[in-house]
Amino acid sequence: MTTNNKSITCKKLLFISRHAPYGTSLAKEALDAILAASAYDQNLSLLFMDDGVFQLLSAQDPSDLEQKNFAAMLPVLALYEIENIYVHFESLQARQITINELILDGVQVIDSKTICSLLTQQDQLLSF
Amino acid sequence: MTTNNKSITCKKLLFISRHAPYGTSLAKEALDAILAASAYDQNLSLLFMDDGVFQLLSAQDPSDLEQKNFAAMLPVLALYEIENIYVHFESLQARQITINELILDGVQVIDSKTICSLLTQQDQLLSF
Amino acid sequence: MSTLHTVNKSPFTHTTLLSCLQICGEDDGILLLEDGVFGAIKSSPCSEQLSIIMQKGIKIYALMGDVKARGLQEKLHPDIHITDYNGFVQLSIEHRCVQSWY
Amino acid sequence: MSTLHTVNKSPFTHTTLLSCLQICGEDDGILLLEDGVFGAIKSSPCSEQLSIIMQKGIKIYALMGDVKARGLQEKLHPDIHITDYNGFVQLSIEHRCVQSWY
Amino acid sequence: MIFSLAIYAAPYSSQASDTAYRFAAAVLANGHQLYRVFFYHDGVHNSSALMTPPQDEINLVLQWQQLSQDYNIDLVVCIAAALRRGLLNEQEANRYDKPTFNLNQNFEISGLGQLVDAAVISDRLITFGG
Amino acid sequence: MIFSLAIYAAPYSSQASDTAYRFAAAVLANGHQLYRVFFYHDGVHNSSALMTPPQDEINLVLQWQQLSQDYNIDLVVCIAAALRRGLLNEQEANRYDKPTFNLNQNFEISGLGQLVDAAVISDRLITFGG
Repeated sequence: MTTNNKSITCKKLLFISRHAPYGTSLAKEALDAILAASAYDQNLSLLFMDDGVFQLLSAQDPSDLEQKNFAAMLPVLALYEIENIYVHFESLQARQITINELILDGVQVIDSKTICSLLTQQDQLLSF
Repeated sequence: MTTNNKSITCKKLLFISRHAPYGTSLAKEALDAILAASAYDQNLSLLFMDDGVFQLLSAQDPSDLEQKNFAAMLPVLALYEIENIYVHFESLQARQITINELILDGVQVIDSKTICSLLTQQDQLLSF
Repeated sequence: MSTLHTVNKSPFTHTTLLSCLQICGEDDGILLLEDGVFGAIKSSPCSEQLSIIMQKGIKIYALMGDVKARGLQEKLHPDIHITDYNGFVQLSIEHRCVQSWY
Repeated sequence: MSTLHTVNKSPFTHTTLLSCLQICGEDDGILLLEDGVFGAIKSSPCSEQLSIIMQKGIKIYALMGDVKARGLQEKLHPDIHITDYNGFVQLSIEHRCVQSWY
Repeated sequence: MIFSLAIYAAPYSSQASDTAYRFAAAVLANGHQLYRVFFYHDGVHNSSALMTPPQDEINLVLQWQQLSQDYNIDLVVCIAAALRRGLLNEQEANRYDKPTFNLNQNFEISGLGQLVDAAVISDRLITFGG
Repeated sequence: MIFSLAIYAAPYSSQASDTAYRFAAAVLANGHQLYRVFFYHDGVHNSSALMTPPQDEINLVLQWQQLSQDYNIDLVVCIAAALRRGLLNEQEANRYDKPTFNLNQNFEISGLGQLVDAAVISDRLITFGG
């Protein structure tokens, strides 16, 4: 793929991750999908909302479940240069989760209205 | 199995069906399970609650989905001599469903408190 | 450009439709399908909120085959639009993106 | 005889726990597990109702491995009992029947 | 005390099968009897001999197999649920002219009567839904 | 217009795969192009060659197969999701020393990149979750 082709096909893709970790595999599969997307030179964003915000709690310890720690996996997003990471303010508020409980430093907390306009700026939504 | 053995092992089994028809296969699989149980000479009961009460609406017409009509299947319960059929009053009320919209005549509408004591009279609960 | 939202869970048992309504914009559309069509009936727990956003101009659709299957034809909120799969395709073209709430 | 109820869905997104609370009797017990343990935190949408029924003597348990996995140790409602799989087995013996809410 | 379990959830996709396995292990560790594990709805996928998780992840079909071999436990897959979802043993593959089969050999395909029988025989039947 | 679909739901257990198939058929009937159907999460079960529903019920794997043959549509199953859930083609069966394979021959096993590629190439990507 030439640089020229790349620019033609550079799209804005927003991954929306709405499910809690561990109870189902959707949270992990959303993460795997956006990491795979990072190889394609697209404009990527990731939004956590609803129970998906529980993925960000830093105190996770799934050793009894013999599963990988989700909180320990999320920092890999920075290594893959995925920097547009959003968290839904009202979802945090409903769960009384404060920003200092979250594993990621660089997340942008945005309200419902801002999410609405974020969606309108995208070329595709990947719904998880 | 002798008559004597039968009486020793005659248990009260309550099937609880809480899911809407068509959207998932759980409603159909609950029905299949209780029909299978009718061959075992046990004391069977069936309770519809939560979105499970939607299974009873007589106006169903799933022809566009190419699925079998759930409302048309339920009367088979009588043929299998499953007569203890209960519907949760508060679930009907929340959905504003009246008793004359239901496909089965012989259902007993019972409230939460009665369900609570119904559960305590059982030997096993089969949760769907 | 606007977003089409699809919702396939019952609002009597899931908060999916509520989540969708929270971030739905005035140019957006909502398509209720599968168990999501329970959200299209007058007795839906989101019924009042749907009335309010429909007055703002947001259009709400329900998939006919799913409404009929569940026997809800006579129970529908009067302002909900009934559509079919061709309509679903058309809606997905008229909006720029589709968000699936499941 | 009494019933043990297990709940494995989050009360933030499903009405499962509410349904369970509706028909839970005074001798019954409730075990929260998997995503159901989100119901055990102080900010749960059912938190007040849980307080009320725990005052009536109904015991509510949460499965430790699931609480720890989700990082909820410091967020728990103070009257919730933490248990493990041996406790789960014991609870299922102490109650006559088990109803699974999923 | 005699226990049986009914599992309706797919492994990996839902945590419930893993929960059920840990419960089963605790039942046995506490000296109780596990009469049967009945797989229905998406639970039938627990029986797939082709399940190939990464090596550092839990392999549920092998865990059930080990449990069955160590304690002689009946692992029964509902035939109607299994056929719809593509789980077959050799006999069913022959019956329906399928080129191969994929049921782990420690699982038995049978009817819903085995769920009812488990409810009747056991002191406790516990459902694990997805 | 170019469409792609992402399917995350198991057939039979959830209605969503059937909805996705009907949507795919409507896309084509309206003269649009269907670039790819990508199967992920429990959606991978749509690809099972061993799926054996009763004769009077919909057989989704055969419906997808027909659609693929009639319109030359790319049916792609995510490799990581498929292996965990026991869906293998011949090559993967050999790689992991499994005795057989069960992927319908019209489905291709590939990576998550094929989902991203579908999102980039298509005008519309629609997700069908369970």
